[in-house]
Amino acid sequence: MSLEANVRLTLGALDLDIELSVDEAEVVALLGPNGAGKTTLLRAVAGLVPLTSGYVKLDGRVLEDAASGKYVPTERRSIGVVFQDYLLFPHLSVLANVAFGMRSRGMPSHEAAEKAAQWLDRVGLSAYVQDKPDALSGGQRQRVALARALAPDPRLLLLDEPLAALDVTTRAEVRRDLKRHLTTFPGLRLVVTHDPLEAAMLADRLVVMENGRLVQTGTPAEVTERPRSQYVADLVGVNLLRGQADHGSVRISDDSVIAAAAAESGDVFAVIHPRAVALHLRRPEGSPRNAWPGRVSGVEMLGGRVRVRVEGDVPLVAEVTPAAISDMQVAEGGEVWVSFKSTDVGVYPA
Amino acid sequence: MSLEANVRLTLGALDLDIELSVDEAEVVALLGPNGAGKTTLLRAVAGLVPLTSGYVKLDGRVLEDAASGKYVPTERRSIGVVFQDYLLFPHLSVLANVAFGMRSRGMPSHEAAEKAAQWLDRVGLSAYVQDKPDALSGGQRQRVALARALAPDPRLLLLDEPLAALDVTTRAEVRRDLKRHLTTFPGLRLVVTHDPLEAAMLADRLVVMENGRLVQTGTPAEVTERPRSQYVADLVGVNLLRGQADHGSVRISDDSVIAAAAAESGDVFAVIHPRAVALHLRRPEGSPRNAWPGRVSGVEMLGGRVRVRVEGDVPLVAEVTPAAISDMQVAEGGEVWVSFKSTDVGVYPA
Amino acid sequence: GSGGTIQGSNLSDYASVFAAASLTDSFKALGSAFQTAHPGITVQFNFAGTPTLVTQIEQGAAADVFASADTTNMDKLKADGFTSANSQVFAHNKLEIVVGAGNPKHITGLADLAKPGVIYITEAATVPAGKYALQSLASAGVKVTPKSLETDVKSVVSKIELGEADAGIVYVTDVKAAGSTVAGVPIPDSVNVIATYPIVAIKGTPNLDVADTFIAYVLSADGQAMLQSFGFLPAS
Amino acid sequence: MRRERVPIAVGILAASGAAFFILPLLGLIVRSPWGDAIKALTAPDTVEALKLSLVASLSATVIALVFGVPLAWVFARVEFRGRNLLRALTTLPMVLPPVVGGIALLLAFGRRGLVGSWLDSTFGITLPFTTAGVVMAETFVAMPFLIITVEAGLRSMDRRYEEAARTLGAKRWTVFTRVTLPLIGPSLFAGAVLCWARALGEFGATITFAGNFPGVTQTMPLAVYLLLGTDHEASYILSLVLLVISLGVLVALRHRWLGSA
Amino acid sequence: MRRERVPIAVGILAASGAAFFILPLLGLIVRSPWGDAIKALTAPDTVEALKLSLVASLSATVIALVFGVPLAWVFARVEFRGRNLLRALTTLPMVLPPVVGGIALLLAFGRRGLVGSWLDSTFGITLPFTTAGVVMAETFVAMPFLIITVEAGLRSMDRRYEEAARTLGAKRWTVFTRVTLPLIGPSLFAGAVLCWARALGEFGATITFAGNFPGVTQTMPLAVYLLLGTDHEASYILSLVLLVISLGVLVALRHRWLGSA
Ligand SMILES: Nc1ncnc2c1ncn2[C@@H]1O[C@H](COP(=O)(O)OP(=O)(O)OP(=O)(O)O)[C@@H](O)[C@H]1O
Ligand SMILES: Nc1ncnc2c1ncn2[C@@H]1O[C@H](COP(=O)(O)OP(=O)(O)OP(=O)(O)O)[C@@H](O)[C@H]1O
Ligand SMILES: [Mg+2]
Ligand SMILES: [Mg+2]
Repeated sequence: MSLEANVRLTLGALDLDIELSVDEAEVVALLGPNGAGKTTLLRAVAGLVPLTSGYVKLDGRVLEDAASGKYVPTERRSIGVVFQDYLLFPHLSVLANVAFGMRSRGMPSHEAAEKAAQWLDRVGLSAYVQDKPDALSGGQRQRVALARALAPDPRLLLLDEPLAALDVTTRAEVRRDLKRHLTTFPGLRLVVTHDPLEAAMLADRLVVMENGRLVQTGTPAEVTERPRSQYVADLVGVNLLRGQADHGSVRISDDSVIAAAAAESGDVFAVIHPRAVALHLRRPEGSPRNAWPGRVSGVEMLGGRVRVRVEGDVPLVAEVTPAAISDMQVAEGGEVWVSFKSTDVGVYPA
Repeated sequence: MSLEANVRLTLGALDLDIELSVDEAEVVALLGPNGAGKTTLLRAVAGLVPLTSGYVKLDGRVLEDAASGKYVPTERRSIGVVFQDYLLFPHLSVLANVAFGMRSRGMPSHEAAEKAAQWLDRVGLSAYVQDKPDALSGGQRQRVALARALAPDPRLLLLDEPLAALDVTTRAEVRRDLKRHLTTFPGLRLVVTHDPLEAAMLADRLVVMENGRLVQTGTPAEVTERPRSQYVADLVGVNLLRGQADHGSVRISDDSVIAAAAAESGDVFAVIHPRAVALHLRRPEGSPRNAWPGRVSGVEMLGGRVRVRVEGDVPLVAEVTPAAISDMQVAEGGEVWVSFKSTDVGVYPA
Repeated sequence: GSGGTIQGSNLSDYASVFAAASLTDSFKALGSAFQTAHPGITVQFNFAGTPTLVTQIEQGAAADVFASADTTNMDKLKADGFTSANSQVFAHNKLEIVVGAGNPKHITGLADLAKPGVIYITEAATVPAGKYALQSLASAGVKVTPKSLETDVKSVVSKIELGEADAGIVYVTDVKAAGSTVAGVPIPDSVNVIATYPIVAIKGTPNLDVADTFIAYVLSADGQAMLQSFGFLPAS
Repeated sequence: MRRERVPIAVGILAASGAAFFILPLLGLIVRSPWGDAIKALTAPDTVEALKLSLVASLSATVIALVFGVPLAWVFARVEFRGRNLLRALTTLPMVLPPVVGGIALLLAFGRRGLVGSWLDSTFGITLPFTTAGVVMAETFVAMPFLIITVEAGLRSMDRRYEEAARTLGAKRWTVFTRVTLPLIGPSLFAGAVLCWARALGEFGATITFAGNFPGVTQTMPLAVYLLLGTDHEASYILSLVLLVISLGVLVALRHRWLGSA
Repeated sequence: MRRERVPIAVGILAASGAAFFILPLLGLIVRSPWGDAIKALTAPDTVEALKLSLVASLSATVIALVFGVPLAWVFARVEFRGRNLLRALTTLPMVLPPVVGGIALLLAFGRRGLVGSWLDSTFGITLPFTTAGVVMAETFVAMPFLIITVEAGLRSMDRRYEEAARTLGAKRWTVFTRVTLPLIGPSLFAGAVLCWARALGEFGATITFAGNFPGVTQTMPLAVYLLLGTDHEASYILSLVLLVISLGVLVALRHRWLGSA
């Protein structure tokens, strides 16, 4: 029992071509930069935007198939969607919003109201049933949107950046609730986000897309450890290089080769954690086999550590303690040496 | 030479009453949750919303004084504002946007265009001078907004969540540039944000406001180490308790007292870093003087560590390794003991 | 009333009269007098410009009687086959110069219309009154350029009343209807034009007998007297 | 918000513009024979005309809503060949001199008209010269206002609310009635008010298509017109009555149909 | 977007609504004497009337822009006592039967009018019976369309752009011309098109205020009306000309004044 989608379509500048499957056992997070096509993919699954080719299948039933022209309209797909900015109906009370799906599917009004009230109770909003959505705070609205999507018992739950509209503090709290609801929801679950932390917290599997294409999929740990694109490496905060591996070395460009304690060969990615990169005022002596000079192009505080970008043969980010920085008097534009051990280089096939 | 503002006004549900000063030597960040009144305070300084009482002074010159009725209109204040969603004029080219301020202040058209082109060069957008803003990406728009605000050489630069509209990856890059421009800008600088990391990275001094009031001000390090409100504690990610200190103990409530290695007495805040809180399946033995049982109410992955919320006499968050969690089989609803050393409790007057 | 129509209904105690707008007041008065004389019979009036009435009738309006302000439109209706019999003339009218109350520009005759400083307006030549005015001026040998060619007599009178124009040529009845707000300067019969008002029953009406009764009343002594009280000239 | 200060040039132009509307009205008020007001207003013809005007203009508004809202929806939402043309066609009654509009109506719906002859022979229905004809003429002239306003409202509404409703299982008709219509409420309201106001003042198409029968088709504007020839000062009073009624409705409702006070 | 499917009820209602506009037009086309078309169209009076109509309606639109935009701005932005009343007053020409509107104009700007008598005695200017009078009558009737549309545009625009301009040092007039006006461009355009269309079809106020003289004050609607009395089929042709011109402009521009295709 699963969602299987193969979506190909063009919309404005976006050229979407991606295969996606969601199993019952997992929460899948769709991750990608602005404009990657995450929302569009969700809309295609919901039947709100037509496929050029491909199909969407839910539990083996074909919802849409470009080849045969079959199309089950959105309102007859068993889906629940939480939209990025919620799209609560501004003219309806919170209760009527949550009851809307059940009413639309033909449930008698008092029964729908009763079930809606139960849902609102479950998300802790019993006190607000009669309010209009715009009287609620962001976090409360998010909960109403979730209750509204869940109330008609959909088979597939789609969430588009469910926390993006919240501020940092509310977000943590709502995220906990959301996690709980996702865990207990008995159907298929797909969450869009562009925050890697959020993705890692909510999902069992990440699907990373860029420019309408899949670039990587795997558990949060797999993706974090073995990023396969600059975008993912940036998200995770590591240095990612690409080159040709050959007997313990990786050739990054014509001029630069790094030493890596790995047996891989051929096209590879090499990942180096900024914490493993050391800074020196002079050429370092001793064990590090990788060392070269560069110019500091940025210094940033980040949660008690300092990130230093160094431009050189191979641009790298190093993460050091504030004490080290003030000892070394590192400043933008200054000359430094970077070094890292070959054992700190993770290498895996590209 | 500085900005001094004492702003009191009511707008809808917001009751703003705050004193703010910005010195030449510092970048000040205004931090607070949604609806705290940050934007409104900025607008009051810009003269876009009238004061009920109080004043705004720039370099000693009174821009507005509710008591005397003096009011210098916005267009005659020497300010540059970067708005949250930039508000680039959609009908003007990027060049005309940047030239707008100089043209408005009477500079001849060719001269303004020339200076605007220089500014666009400085922010790396020479290739886009003739484009309309909506052809630019979020990060590029942010740079245009900055160039537009800086081009007329304002005395005071106000930035309202300058990075909020950007996605995670772009944000890091734009933040670096912004940091550089803020550092080199020769006037007064005030940045609104609700992201504590951003605030810490961009500013020398934080001003934290909630519900229209000042709750704390200080360097990022001071604020991080000694949060003075639950909001700040949440932002920083520490446990904050409030109570009466008395000879090495802090009474949190009638039932609970924690031991703290501190000489303070009277009304105090006590801060405990989650990393200092240990979890046990049974009552711990040995040195920790603070230990009590509780029930796990939440488990969250956060950047390679696991945060566990424990409800008990004193609710606490503990941060432990994933390995510890799987060893202990901690799950939501499970019973655990929490403990921390009295030396890990930071105590300071409330 | 007497039945005998196909519908055989009470429609036969009713008639609908399409009358030129310049007949508004006089026909309203006629109508009440007629209903007093024939209790149980209702006449209903539809007043509009004569050409509009013709269009309406030709487009199938349920008209029983048509009272026209000129013979041209009547002839057209007849030629198109909408009249039940030959039309009968029920009134005449003649032209008069209309000037502001108190005759501020001292207009004494058609020749004065050409005086410098007099704003003269008239009806367009496609409107009967306008056509007659042109004829009258021609026979008096007066050449004058109007400031405006109004679409109906009413707007000429309005503009004189409001002082926008100094003089115009309209029917005697219009001057009379406007009361003291304007004054009339007679045009000698030698150069005047007599307007003719024909009336007819519409072909195929189920209310033909009421229609005929009404037409007869208009032509009766009572009817004629009533019309003359509004300034119309007798039919014969 | 800080109180807005008016640039001088704008203030002068706006004041002249306002004067342009106020002066003619003042003219009417000053020249009206207020002594005879009661008599003019209580004349049975006047009362009947007023009643008819209200009934007909309200009916025209209702009909315009019933047909105009779907039409606006189709214009805003469905792409088809000739949409621009059809859309422009529905605004033509605004351009057509109303008398010509009335004739066009006769040519179509008169007893000898394209459709009217069939209506007459098949159902025995004739529309001209009936109160129904008045309503029809007023609808013809006033409905474009409703269509334009509602279409603009539909185009500017956030369609994603409709999508949200569909993901919740709402069929098209439910979406239309329970989401679309409530969301364009202000435009709908504005369109209806404009439509009603235009219908109330309709003259040319009405007199041509429906005639001028007191109690049946004689609305206030027709009554005013007839009075112009004889007692034109009394006609000013009737015009002012018409004005005051619509002024009242517009003032009472305008802050609602403009969206804010 | 997925192609919109039309709910059946909506489709039927919309089609009936459209038929209501198309049938009268068809009636006009069918009954026109196409054989005489060339003759009717090339008659010197017709050509002159057409020229005058275009000149006057365009002038009216320009004047309406000059005065109406500031007025709309004041209505949208400045709070003052009586704003609702004044605003309703400016929409009255939409309600007033045009002939009454013309009379009201005479009472204000005629030779004996409130302002007109002063204009006459002081400057020797009289407006009735002049082309300027035509423009004035058309402006009076058509300007409310512009005011309403522009005010709605001003209210729905994001005012923070104006604030952004002020923080950049722009004075009020600069803000108005360089930011406000360009941003409400579509509304301005829509308002102008509606205003022009209404002015083009204006009849009642024009004949009453400006009279009817070929080449000076006789616009197309007046020519059409007069022809109705003699050669009413030729008048259909002239109406159709009027229609085709406005249809052309509306079709060509409507996608722009509605914001999207
Ligand atoms: N209706 C449309 N018309 C034209 N182009 C569109 C449309 N919808 C989407 N696009 C194009 O698709 C791109 C991707 O849009 P989409 O909203 O799917 O991205 P996303 O990954 O959800 O981004 P975000 O993180 O900003 O929400 C847009 O940048 C735009 O170029
Ligand atoms: N024009 C207004 N009318 C009524 N209330 C207003 C207005 N502007 C602001 N407020 C009130 O002031 C509150 C604070 O607004 P403000 O935008 O200053 O907050 P903020 O700190 O900038 O929040 P955010 O982080 O969401 O930008 C709002 O929640 C609202 O209640
Ligand atoms: Mg998206
Ligand atoms: Mg804000």
